[in-house]
Amino acid sequence: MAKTESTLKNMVLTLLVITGVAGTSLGFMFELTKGPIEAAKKAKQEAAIKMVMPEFDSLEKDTTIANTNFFRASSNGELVGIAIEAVSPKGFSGNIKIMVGFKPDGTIINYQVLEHKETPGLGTKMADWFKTDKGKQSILGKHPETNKLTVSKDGGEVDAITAATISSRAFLDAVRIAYETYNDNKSNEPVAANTSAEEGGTE
Amino acid sequence: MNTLTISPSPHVHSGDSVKKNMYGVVIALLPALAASLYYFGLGALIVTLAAVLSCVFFEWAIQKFLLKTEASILDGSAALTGLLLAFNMPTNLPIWIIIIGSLVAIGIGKMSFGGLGNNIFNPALVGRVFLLISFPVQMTLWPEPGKNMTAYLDATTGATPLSVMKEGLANGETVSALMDKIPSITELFYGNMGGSAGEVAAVALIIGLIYMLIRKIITWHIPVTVIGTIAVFTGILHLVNPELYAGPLFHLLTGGVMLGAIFMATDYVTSPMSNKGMVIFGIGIGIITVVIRVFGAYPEGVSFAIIIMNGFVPLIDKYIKPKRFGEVAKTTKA
Amino acid sequence: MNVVLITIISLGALGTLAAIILYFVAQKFKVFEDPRIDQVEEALPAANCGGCGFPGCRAFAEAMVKADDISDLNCPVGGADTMSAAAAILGKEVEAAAPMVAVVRCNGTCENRPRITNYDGATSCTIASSLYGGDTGCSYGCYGLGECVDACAFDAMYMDEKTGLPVIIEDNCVSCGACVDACPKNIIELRKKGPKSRRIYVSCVNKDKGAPAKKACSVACISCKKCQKACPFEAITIDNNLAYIDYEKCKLCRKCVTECPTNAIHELNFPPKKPKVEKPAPEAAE
Amino acid sequence: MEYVLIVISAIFVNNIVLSQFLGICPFLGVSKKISTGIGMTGAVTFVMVIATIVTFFIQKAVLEPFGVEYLQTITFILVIASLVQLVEIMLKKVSPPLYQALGVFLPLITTNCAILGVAILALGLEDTNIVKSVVFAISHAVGFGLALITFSGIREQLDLMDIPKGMKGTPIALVVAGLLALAFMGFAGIV
Amino acid sequence: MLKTFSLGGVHPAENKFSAGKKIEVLPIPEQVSVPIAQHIGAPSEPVVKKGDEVKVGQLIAKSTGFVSANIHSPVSGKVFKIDDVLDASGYKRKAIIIKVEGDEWNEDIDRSDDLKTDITLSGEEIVKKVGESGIVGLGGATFPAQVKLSVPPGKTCDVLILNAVECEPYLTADHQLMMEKGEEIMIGTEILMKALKVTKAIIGIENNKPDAIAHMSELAQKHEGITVESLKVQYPQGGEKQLIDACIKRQIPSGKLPIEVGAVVQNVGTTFAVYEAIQKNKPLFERVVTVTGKSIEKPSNFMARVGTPVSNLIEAAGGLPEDTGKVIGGGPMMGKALSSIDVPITKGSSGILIMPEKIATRKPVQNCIRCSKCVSVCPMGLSPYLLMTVSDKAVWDRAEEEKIMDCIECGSCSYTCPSSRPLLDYIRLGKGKVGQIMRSRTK
Amino acid sequence: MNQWNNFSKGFFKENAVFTLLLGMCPTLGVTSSAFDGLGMGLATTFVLVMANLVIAIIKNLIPDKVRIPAFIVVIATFVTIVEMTMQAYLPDLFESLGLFIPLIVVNCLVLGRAEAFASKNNIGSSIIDGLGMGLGFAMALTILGAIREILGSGKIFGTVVFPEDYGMLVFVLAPGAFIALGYLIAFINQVKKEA
Ligand SMILES: Cc1cc2nc3c(=O)[nH]c(=O)nc-3n(C[C@H](O)[C@H](O)[C@H](O)COP(=O)(O)O)c2cc1C
Ligand SMILES: Cc1cc2nc3c(=O)[nH]c(=O)nc-3n(C[C@H](O)[C@H](O)[C@H](O)COP(=O)(O)O)c2cc1C
Ligand SMILES: Cc1cc2nc3c(=O)[nH]c(=O)nc-3n(C[C@H](O)[C@H](O)[C@H](O)COP(=O)(O)O)c2cc1C
Ligand SMILES: Cc1cc2nc3c(=O)[nH]c(=O)nc-3n(C[C@H](O)[C@H](O)[C@H](O)CO)c2cc1C
Ligand code: SF4
Ligand code: SF4
Ligand code: SF4
Ligand code: SF4
Ligand code: FES
Repeated sequence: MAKTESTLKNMVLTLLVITGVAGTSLGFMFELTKGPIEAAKKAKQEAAIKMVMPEFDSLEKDTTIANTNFFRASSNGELVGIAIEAVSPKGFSGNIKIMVGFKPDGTIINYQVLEHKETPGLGTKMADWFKTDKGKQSILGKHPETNKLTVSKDGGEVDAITAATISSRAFLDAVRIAYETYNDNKSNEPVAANTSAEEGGTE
Repeated sequence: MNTLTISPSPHVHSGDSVKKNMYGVVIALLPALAASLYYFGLGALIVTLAAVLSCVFFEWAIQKFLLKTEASILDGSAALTGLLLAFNMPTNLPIWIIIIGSLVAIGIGKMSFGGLGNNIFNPALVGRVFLLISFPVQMTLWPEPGKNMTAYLDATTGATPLSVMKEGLANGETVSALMDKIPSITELFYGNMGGSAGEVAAVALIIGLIYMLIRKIITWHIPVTVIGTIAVFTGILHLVNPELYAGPLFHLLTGGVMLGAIFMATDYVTSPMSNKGMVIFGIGIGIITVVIRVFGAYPEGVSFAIIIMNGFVPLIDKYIKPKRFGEVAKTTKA
Repeated sequence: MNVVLITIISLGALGTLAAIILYFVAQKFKVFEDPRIDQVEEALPAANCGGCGFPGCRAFAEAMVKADDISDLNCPVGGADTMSAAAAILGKEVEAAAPMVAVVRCNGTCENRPRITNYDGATSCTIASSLYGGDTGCSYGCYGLGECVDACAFDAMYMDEKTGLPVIIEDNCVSCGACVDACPKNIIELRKKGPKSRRIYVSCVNKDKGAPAKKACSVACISCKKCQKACPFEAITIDNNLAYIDYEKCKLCRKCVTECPTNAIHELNFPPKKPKVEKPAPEAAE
Repeated sequence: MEYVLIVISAIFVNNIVLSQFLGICPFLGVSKKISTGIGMTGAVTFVMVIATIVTFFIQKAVLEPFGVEYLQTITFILVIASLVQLVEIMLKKVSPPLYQALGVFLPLITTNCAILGVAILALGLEDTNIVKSVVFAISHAVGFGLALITFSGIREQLDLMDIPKGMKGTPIALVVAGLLALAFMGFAGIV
Repeated sequence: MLKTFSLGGVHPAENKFSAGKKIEVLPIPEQVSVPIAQHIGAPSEPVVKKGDEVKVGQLIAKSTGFVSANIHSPVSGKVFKIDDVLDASGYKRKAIIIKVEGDEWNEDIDRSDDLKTDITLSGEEIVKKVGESGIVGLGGATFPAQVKLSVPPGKTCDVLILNAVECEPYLTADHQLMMEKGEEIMIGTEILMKALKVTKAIIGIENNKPDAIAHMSELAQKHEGITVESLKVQYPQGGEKQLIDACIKRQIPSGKLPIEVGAVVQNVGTTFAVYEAIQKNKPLFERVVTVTGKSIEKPSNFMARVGTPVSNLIEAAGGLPEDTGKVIGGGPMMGKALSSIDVPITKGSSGILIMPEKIATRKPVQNCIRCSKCVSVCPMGLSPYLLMTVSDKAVWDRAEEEKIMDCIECGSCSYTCPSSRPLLDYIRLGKGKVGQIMRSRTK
Repeated sequence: MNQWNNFSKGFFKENAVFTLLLGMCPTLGVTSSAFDGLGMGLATTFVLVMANLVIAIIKNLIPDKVRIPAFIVVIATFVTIVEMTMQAYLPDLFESLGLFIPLIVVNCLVLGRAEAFASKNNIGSSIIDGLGMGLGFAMALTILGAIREILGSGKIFGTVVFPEDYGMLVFVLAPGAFIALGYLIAFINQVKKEA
């Protein structure tokens, strides 16, 4: 079994061929998976939106607002909810990104944690904690204007996740940001046409 | 004629023994135990007993069934580990958690390395830190001193001065305002505050220190450097901004500084061998403690500081040697 | 298609670049290292025991590659197979070294050698030997503290609790000589494994004269010279009041064994002796 | 200040070995002696910094402009592999003593996750630029070194002790690594 | 504050039972066996043969090198044989065995008790005479004295230090010698000063011998250049390096000799022997030996002839007690356990210590708990726990790095260790191996 | 070589994790649950098999000097394929495995097998070796993941075994990974010795 020798020609040729083949197959693979990847991403966002909104038949993304995703959902032409993505940098280890759904009057419908790097078992509990109707944990159905949505340690009316006050603060901070965004932009009304959920979902 | 015994010199021994040292430390801890019973009552008793008994049991069981070596539980080191573990836990900790802590301390922290003398990290602190991270909720609920002396699990809970300080500062309050929310310095000195079983009463711990120094169980190097470093470091921070950083007295008298500096950093097995090494070790503990307390997520950093420095002990021992005889003159190496 | 094209081009370019750079650098910075060292090392048993006299297998491999004549080099652990394999790599020849095995030349069991003092120091023969000659009247014999056993990396030794003497497990012994070096009393010797692993040796190292030797230990060599006279092959020499059997000369006839009045001469792996039947045959061929 | 935070974070808080699980193989493999630990640290630092610089430019000059970021893995690893080999060949010739010291570690580095990991993570920094990436890489290398050298110190000491038979070798090393990681968790939250 | 050495040290119970006991002259035994290796260095060469008649003080074995010593007959009688006998080393070694007949001394020995104060010999002659008289260090190391007195070229000596510390517990030989032969020691000191060409001599005495300090200080006033230094009771104050450190605050560098710092140390017993050799022409064949122990009937100090069996001394002190577990030649810290009480006394025997069985056996060894007590007591600033471990695991290069060769084998570490670890046993083992390695390297 | 041995050695005798200590980063990094461990293990197996296959085919065509770069390109290609596929069809798993997917490239196990086995053996053996090694690796990761999951959060493959409050959080975090693996290896060594 004669091995190919390490001459310049051989070396270059080998690597060229290998990289070439690799490139070709990767390129095609990329083309192939491009669609599904996008779809998966979109599906995830949609799932989040659906989660934090009541039933709706049309969804529209407000592209006028910079730096965030802002969706209006309506049912039968009537605005039923607003979903807003918000990020707080105050997490225990990095940013916390959530999506909060508001009723048109500002009451919190539901939320979904999108991205975070909090400690498993501690900060990660926020995914359910603030939805659980136990003690003063839940923020669902609360209104940031009338309810003081900070942790009880800081004088608010929400129980922090045990042993994860920092994450809880950050989470509530993100809720606050979401609400402010809502406040600043809810007047941008009216919304219009029957854009379908599929179309409005992404850029 | 008698059969003569032959052995190399020396033919006499000081009579010092492992047991004497270990029980010496236990005796030195008695004032702190008394203080703990005084402040926390039943809970302190239960926690201490549970920890000591389970540590001794695990040591015995592991030696007997896993390592199949002769059991050496009578030397007192396992009991001491149990006692110190108990002193590092809130007095309303459920017993099953204490048992896990003891298993970790003895099983992972000590016996995995081959038992007494071989471990790299302080077993009691391994146990405590393991619990702290595993059960952050239970490990940070502190019974209030002097209240519900007969209650165990359902004692009223309060905060430790350190967590009050940490929380308060995080919320932008000032040190002077917060100092009013915690007991006075004298009360801190006598131990009237929330905290782990054995750490609260500085005065009792200092009595223990004096006892151990007199009996020559330990030397001054580690306790003094740890306490000194913390005092100096927090003193400097306090001078820089008295409203953002609490003063040295506050830091020395709260939390586990005294317990750690006197009883845990001094653990023979996990501290350096040379005096110079001990000084470096002590300074390291002091600095890390303050860094964690002031800048980190945890209100308290002594335990972490000690086990972090435990990790550096082999390096310290390798590079920092005791002063050698004739070294001064040996500048020109032959 | 665009992406695919870019992919191919950028990857290809990178690959080519890497190849070219690697080629030129390799050309410019060429260093020669004998690849045979690696090969030889691979052929060795990797026990790193030092039995060959070199600090570890790699050093031995280097020495083999460098040496012109490898006849004095031997890896006792691997034995002849390994050596010929290694030699084959180098295209050299080896003479098969005779297989050896360790023997303990002391039979001073508790029964044979009454204890007169009581040792209470650290468990180390070397330490004991710096103090005194031993617990018994014989200052040449084994201390029974097992330094040799600790030295053996091949589990070929153990201390016999009853006799207080080390025992060699023949099958495990690779004749590395670690025990020989470890024993402060030079009690252990590497001897040729005779045919069928048979051997005869004087199991005593006492250099005292007959009377004190016998007094100290009932199975001591008392240098009575009977064995020397009995040996038809002049394999036995007596020096310093001690008989020694040269294993090169010994033909395993076993004449000396019966001669020895103190049973100091041991035989190993012979079939049980039929009572009183003398075999004149010099070779114990069976 | 930002740089200080990067440094502290990389060395203590998010130590690459003890909390990010990168470069574990060399951490376990070449930590039996302090001297080899130091050698490995040197080699890793060297390659990590160079690799981070080169991959930074590849990312910014090739992958991003052409929109083929998905080739990150393959291009980076190709660069690292070639780089390591390059360094090895050159070192052998240029500085044999240094090669003696570092050489044996070099081939191990190709498959050291820490190098590729840091190269990729460096691009994830906020407002990343080349200086920041280099600082990032150096700090991670120091963090790697800190963990490795401390660990090898401990292992050297363990060598002189009588560890129970079942725990000897890898098991006890892993437990020590675990306890070290436990200790380092104390730094959590500093940045 | 009393002077003492700068690092480490311990304070074992002193137990000086034989203190104040007058030196008794031990009856001459029926037979003596005089080993030919009684000193550090090459064994001597016998110059008599079986059947020869010898007188007390007659040369019977000749020095065989620079570091070696003459041996003189301690008795008069007939050489019975030259054979291997068990000696204090625990091995059979060559010895000259003499059957005693009468007590006839060489004529040129001055047996009177008169004090001879003027030193007639020159420095060089003194050194030569010391050599001829077979004088070795009586402090325990038995190093030939004339070697120490011959200051090597290029070095200078500016102070003589007399080692009268007797820091070993139990032993009182030097103490008693000072009390009874103080004047002679003073003159011996002057002789040594003359030989070394120094003008200063310091006598270092531990503070647990106040009578000796007072006595010697008084005598010293009459002798120019001699001072007495009272030292803290701390073992190993008598170690040469420690003593120099304590008295003149100079530390001998690692691997160097006292002369490096301009000092020579001699034991008081040696000094007395020098006096007798120079002024009375009497070679070294007898010495003061303490026989002591907790349960011995009559702890005593004897003037005994070299070669006398240890059993004779024990008999004279009331016999071997029932509970004897160990017989030690020397003190409890550095002495050597004897494997038989029939071994002969040699020039280096400063004491015979009988230990009851109960304290003679060691406690079981436990793991090192890294208490660092051994480190803090080591007078040489070593790390005994580590030295033991590396010796046990045979990591010789590390042992050398950790300066195992600096260990003076004082035993403070083993004495202190709460885990009863045999530290010094293993350190000795390591020293042996490392010494071998180092020697093979220089070859 | 006996193909069954060749296949089975990866599970026990030469298990990458338990005895060879290869691929430790993913072993520790992504085993906070049994499912993640399994996913990672299978992804690695795929890469391992494919890489072994391709390398066994082209081994003789590659000059020595570019051997490593060439091998690594092959491996990286498959890794990227896995990465994209997973992103498209298993986005959740992709997210929780995070950085460790691209890092399969540098998993010493993959390159190690390529170097040590595939570059010396024929195609069939190489595939079987890859499969055995990969599945052994997956098995190890799953076991470790299961242990950590159950100790850390009282679940196994997401099924609750005991309430989460009784779980020891450490086992989900970095230190627990090391410790659990340490004792697992000690245990396996013991079993092996007795076997
Ligand atoms: C390893 C580690 C992980 C942690 N993770 C979190 C976290 O995810 N979220 C959080 O708020 N705090 C986290 N903490 C911080 C502590 O749990 C801290 O005690 C707590 O945030 C504040 O205490 P409290 O909530 O009991 O008031 C973590 C600490 C450590 C050491
Ligand atoms: C630990 C130790 C303790 C010693 N103690 C004494 C002692 O108490 N008295 C003494 O004369 N020599 C003692 N020596 C011996 C001295 O170091 C030194 O050898 C002696 O004083 C030199 O004098 P010499 O040659 O006249 O014996 C001791 C040695 C050591 C190592
Ligand atoms: C090989 C050797 C050479 C020595 N040379 C000299 C010397 O030249 N001058 C000197 O004063 N002492 C010399 N000594 C004696 C030592 O300094 C020391 O007194 C002797 O070893 C006994 O001391 P000790 O009882 O403290 O161990 C020498 C010792 C040895 C072992
Ligand atoms: C002064 C002193 C302090 C000790 N401190 C501790 C300690 O903090 N934690 C512990 O587990 N054991 C401690 N011990 C006991 C003992 O050293 C410990 O069990 C060993 O670490 C186990 O190998 C201490 C012992 C002494 C003498
Ligand atoms: S018995 Fe001796 S020669 Fe044989 S293997 Fe063991 S150490 Fe080597
Ligand atoms: S043969 Fe030698 S080494 Fe072995 S036990 Fe006997 S004396 Fe010790
Ligand atoms: S015997 Fe050696 S190591 Fe021990 S204390 Fe004395 S000088 Fe130090
Ligand atoms: S005195 Fe004993 S237990 Fe203490 S450190 Fe030294 S050897 Fe270890
Ligand atoms: S898998 Fe080996 S270094 Fe990460």
